[in-house]
Amino acid sequence: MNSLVLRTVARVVAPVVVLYGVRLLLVGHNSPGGGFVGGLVTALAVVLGWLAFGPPPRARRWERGVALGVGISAVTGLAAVLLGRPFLTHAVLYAGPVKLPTSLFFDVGVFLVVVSATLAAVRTLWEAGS
Amino acid sequence: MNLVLAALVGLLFAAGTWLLLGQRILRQVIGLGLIAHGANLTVLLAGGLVGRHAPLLGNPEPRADPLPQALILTAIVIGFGITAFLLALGYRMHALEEDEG
Amino acid sequence: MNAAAAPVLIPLLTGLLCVALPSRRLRWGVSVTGGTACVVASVWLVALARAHTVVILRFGNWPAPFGIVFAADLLGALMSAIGSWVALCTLLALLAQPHPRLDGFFHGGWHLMLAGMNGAFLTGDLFNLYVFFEVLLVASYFLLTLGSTRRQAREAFTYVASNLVASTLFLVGVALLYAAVGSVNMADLSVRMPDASPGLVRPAVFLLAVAFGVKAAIFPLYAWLPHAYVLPPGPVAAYFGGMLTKVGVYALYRLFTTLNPLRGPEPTLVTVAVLTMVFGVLGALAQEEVRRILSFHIISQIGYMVFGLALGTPQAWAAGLFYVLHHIGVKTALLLVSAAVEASYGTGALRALSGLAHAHPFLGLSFAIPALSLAGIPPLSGFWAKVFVVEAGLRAGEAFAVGASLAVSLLTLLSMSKIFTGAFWGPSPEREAIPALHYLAIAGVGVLTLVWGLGGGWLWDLTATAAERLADPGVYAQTVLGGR
Amino acid sequence: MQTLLLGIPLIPLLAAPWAAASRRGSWLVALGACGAVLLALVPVARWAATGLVASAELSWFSALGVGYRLRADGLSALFALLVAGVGVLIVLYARAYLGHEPRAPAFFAYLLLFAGSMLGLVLADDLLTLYVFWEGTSLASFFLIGFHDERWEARQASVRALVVTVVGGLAMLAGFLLLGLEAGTFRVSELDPRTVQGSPRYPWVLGLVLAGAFTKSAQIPVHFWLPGAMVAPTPVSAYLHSATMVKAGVFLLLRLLPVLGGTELWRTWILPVGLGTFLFGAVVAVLQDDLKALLAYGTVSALGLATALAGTGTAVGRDAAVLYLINHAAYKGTLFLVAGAVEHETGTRQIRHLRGLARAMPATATLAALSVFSLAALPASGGFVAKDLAAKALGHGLEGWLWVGAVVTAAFGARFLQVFFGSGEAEHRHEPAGLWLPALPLAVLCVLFGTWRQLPEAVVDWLGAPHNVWPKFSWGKVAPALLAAVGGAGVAWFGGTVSSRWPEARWNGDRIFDALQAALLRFADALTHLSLTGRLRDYLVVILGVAAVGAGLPVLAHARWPEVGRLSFEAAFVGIGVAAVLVTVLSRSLVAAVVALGAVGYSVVFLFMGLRAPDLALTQMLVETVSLVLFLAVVTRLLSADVPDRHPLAGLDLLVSVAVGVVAGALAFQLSTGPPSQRLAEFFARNAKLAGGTNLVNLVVVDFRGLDTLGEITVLGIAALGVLALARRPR
Repeated sequence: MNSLVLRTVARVVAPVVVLYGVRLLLVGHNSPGGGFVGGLVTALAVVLGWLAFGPPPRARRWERGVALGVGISAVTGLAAVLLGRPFLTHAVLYAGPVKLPTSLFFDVGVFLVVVSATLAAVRTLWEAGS
Repeated sequence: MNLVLAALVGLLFAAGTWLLLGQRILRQVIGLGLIAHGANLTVLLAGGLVGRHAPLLGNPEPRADPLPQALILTAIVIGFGITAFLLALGYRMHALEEDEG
Repeated sequence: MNAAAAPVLIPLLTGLLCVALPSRRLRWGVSVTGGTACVVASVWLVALARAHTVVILRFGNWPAPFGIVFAADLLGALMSAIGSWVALCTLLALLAQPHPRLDGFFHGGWHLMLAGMNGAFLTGDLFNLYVFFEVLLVASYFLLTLGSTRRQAREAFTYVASNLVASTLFLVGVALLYAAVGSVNMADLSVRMPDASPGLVRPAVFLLAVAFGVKAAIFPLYAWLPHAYVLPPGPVAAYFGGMLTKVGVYALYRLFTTLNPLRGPEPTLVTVAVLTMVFGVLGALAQEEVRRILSFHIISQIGYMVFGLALGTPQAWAAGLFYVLHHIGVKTALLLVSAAVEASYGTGALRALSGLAHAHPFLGLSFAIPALSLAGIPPLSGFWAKVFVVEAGLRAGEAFAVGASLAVSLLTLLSMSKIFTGAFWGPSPEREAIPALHYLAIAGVGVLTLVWGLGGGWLWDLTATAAERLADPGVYAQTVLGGR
Repeated sequence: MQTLLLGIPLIPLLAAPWAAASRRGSWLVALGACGAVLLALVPVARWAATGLVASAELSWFSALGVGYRLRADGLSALFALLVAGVGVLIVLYARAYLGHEPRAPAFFAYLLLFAGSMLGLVLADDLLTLYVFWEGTSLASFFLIGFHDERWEARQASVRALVVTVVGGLAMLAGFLLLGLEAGTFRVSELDPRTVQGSPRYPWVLGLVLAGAFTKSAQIPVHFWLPGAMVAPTPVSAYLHSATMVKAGVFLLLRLLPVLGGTELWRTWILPVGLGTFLFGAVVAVLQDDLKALLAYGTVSALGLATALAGTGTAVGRDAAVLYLINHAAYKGTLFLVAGAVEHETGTRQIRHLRGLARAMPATATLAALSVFSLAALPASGGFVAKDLAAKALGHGLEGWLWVGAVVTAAFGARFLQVFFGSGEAEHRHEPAGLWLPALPLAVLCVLFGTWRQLPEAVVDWLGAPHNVWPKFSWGKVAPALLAAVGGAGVAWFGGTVSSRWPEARWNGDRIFDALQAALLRFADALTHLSLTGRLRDYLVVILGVAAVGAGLPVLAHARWPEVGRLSFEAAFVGIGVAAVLVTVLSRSLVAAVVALGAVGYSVVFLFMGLRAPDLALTQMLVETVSLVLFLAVVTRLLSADVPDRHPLAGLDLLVSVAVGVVAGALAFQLSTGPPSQRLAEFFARNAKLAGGTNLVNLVVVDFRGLDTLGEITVLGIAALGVLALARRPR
């Protein structure tokens, strides 16, 4: 599998797929997509890269990515608490013409968790299976 | 259509149960996967099949009920995590055999 | 009020921080601090719930039944307080005697399980209950299998698979109720269920009862339990033994008081309760190892709690609730004693142990008091719990069930005396040290039975208030569904 | 003065930890506590003597009407004085007996726990308070019987005693609760006999309470725990198992006599048991060769008589019972202390090995003689006075039994005295003062009760109605007593010859208990193995079977089947799904099954798409893809583990699977009409702008029900942690 073709394909396709994943995250509010789906797509792109260039060393601390992701989502909710609102109250921020719901930050947390968790699982079980 | 889907749900549950009652870990995990599909379809059916359009605001009425879809989304993610965990557990149950003798 | 979310958010953030932190020392510091903070927050919530009947938190500021609500009534708040306390005490026991199977990861599992538990106790939304159940269960799968050997992993699979099946039944039950009523909010459901189609509601209630019954380990759904409690390191077993089944019991209480209230004794449930008591205690008698005996007793004691529920009167619910709280303290203390013995002597087999009370008089006392309480010997809390339940049973005219429960309490005593005469009496062993901190952890939960036995009037008042409020689900529904 | 009462049981209870913590001075703590109780009892007793009643209470679970209530009438005061008084003597004796043992502090602590519980028991005016202290005495007894826990017999005897007394105790508790419910109060002094005896539950109440009284007071057939309890150190035998605790059962009968007594049922249930125990205990006592066993069966016999006296249900019977119990405490206490002194000095308690101790232990022998006189009810002893009143109480019909019993009682008394007569090697024995002085006051009491008229009269006076208890010393009364004693001596000689050839009993209470216990354990073992096979498959069959039956029945009963919707083009994907499902089940290859699961997933994806759920379709597709990657990673490694080993009961598996499938399908069909209203969907649509989006599903997930998502990613995160941890090699 470790062929030149695969590498070339991966070199081109993987970044595009990552970008598509991020796009899915961003448009989730208005059309199918969202943090979870975006995260999975991104993770698949990274796996494609691993297939082509070999997986990274095992010692990577995936758990930190997971913790950070859940942490971001939770902290987004806590921001409302600081303003005296119930936990997880979101607002829509307007930066000029750009509409930015704060729930997007929440979704970013989801995205991060999904990417880290998926990659952790694939990486670990991959090694286990080989 | 609802009868056909209900029959599929029944089949998923029956097949999943059959695999689960066997004694091979990976087939049990597959069985749990089938049952999870069945349960998700059940939740979807609970929203009714009246919707002719996807629950996007731009779409005209009648739209499908978004709540069951959201619930299933959550259930799918949970199921995904648990499947990964079960696979790792299965690995530990069998693949470490030679380490312990 | 955001206070209702504190018992979930504090352990959630603590757990995440512990996962991310690099140093062992830091992890312990954060872990114990977070545990303590959660205790404080949940006790505070009890006070709030007592004053306000139901403490409401509308997540995202969306009204019920559209958004998710936390509805912390006295029942939920009390459970969350005792759960947080148990988590902290068992954590201290682990700090006292670290276990080789557990590495830095376990802090995360510990606190996230607590977050899941507290979420389950406090949420007012049925599907959200499902989610928090999954959080707590996955955390328990994680703690159970951490560092396991191949064989232990195989045993753990039994626990995991049983619970997954139960969770699926839960999900189908939620779907049925949604189809019948069009809501997943518990208050909304309780208001609308009487008018809904019984062809959907009855199977839904039954499926929920089975799902919760598996988690509560009632007859005949309890078979997973010994697998789960005999495997993991001692303090983990103490944590599980104290709380895991009680979440199921809590859910049963919620189901049959708030969601689908019982009105008077429910014969099927009474029968199940009696069979749970009997099979559990007979299972305990058949064991030859401290922790196995204690595990089977959990099943048997669940029977009493379900008996209180099944009688269907506020007084019986108060009794059952008192039983739950008492049992959590006592059982955790006993399992922590067994954890100390296993950590220091390397075994929990009665055959291999002897004379512990001579080598460690204080350990003997730490075992004897909760053990006697478990068997319902006065003046400890277990006695009062038993008396309340039995009295409620007599009032309801359930003479046979009362007789069975008294017989079971005798057999409980018999099997406790088996441990005591086997492991604590007899020729003195070669003495191994048990750290003082472990005693502190045991005392933390064990002292509850003394306090509640000698002067538990206030606890009874609390549980009675909680039960009276449960008996009037209208107020709960009104508070949850009422305007902002 | 009234509140002082509340402290009386607490003094020894609170002193117990102190005694346990102090090393050499533990006996002093115990002595101080018993002395303090005695002092505190003085005003209480004075009050009681004038016919007044002291009472006090502290609220305790007041919502249920339970309180820590104490009340000292004459009966309570008498027993309290007995407990505290004998307690002082026993502590003094125990100091000489085992004061040098390293575990003496624990001993004194248990003794104090017992004394406090016993005081609470006799003073209690609340049924549950009484029960609390009642079990306290059982518990203290458990620890004291098992004091020499390195010996198996001691451990086993303590468990037997505990179980038997707790069986009775639990029955009694049920009786108390019933009684409380019937009478509307737990306060003993307020229980109304008419309400209680008129209730249809009266026989239940009486039977349950009697079960408690009989087990505690060692009535046949559950008497066996008491002789077994003789493995305890002798001071314990003297104090708990003779002078005080075993009397609790009779005390309870006397305490509840005004409430439950006076009926035909009371007489017919209690009298036969009491009299039977009286004779049985005496006969078996004669046949014993062990001094303590002899005394223990003697105690069983005496408790039988006292129970019978209470069973007469009359005031005279009550007075006779109390007088008899006080006397019994005095003489039997003395005899136990004597037996302990003998064993302490000679190292044995076997009568056949002991002869002529009178020369070496003259004081001990004198005390023994004085108390045996009282035991045999010789004139001028307390026993004579008590027996006389007992005869009066039993009446002519039953008096005969009393005299038969008296002969046998005298016989075992004579057997006891044998050890002091004759000649034997008694050279090196001596008698330390600490081992006989404490018995002196008790022996003196035996004499005083028979010679000083005011004493028994005062006792009866305290109990209520004063009446003449002093017997006329006519020949008609003295002669039978003397005859009985002489006859008893004859029987003693005969009993001595028999006992040496008496075979070890083939079946006695101990053995039956042990056999029952073993049978119970075997049953428990078998049942547990049967119900917990250890096989996951069996457990799942139960769970799913229960769920299928329980959920299936109401569906069938209440089914209102919805209309069948039109078949649409998605049905094609259902077909693909069905085929794939069948492959997962039927395929022999694991890889094929995994791929088929993926195919099922993808057909579900298309169904989601067809059912207007694009988010679900997208998610399901990606999840299916990643899952397939994970599955295949593991499967390649685990192929070897996939050996087909279907359980032989595959038919049952099939049945359960089909049932689950049918019920699940029926439920899915039932609910496919959807919710009765769309108000949730409408709310989400209305508020979408506020949430800042148009994709309703996504809005629900991240905003309306954001907490679910927070929980969901937590699950995912923990699962990932689990994968990381599980793939690591175990240590």
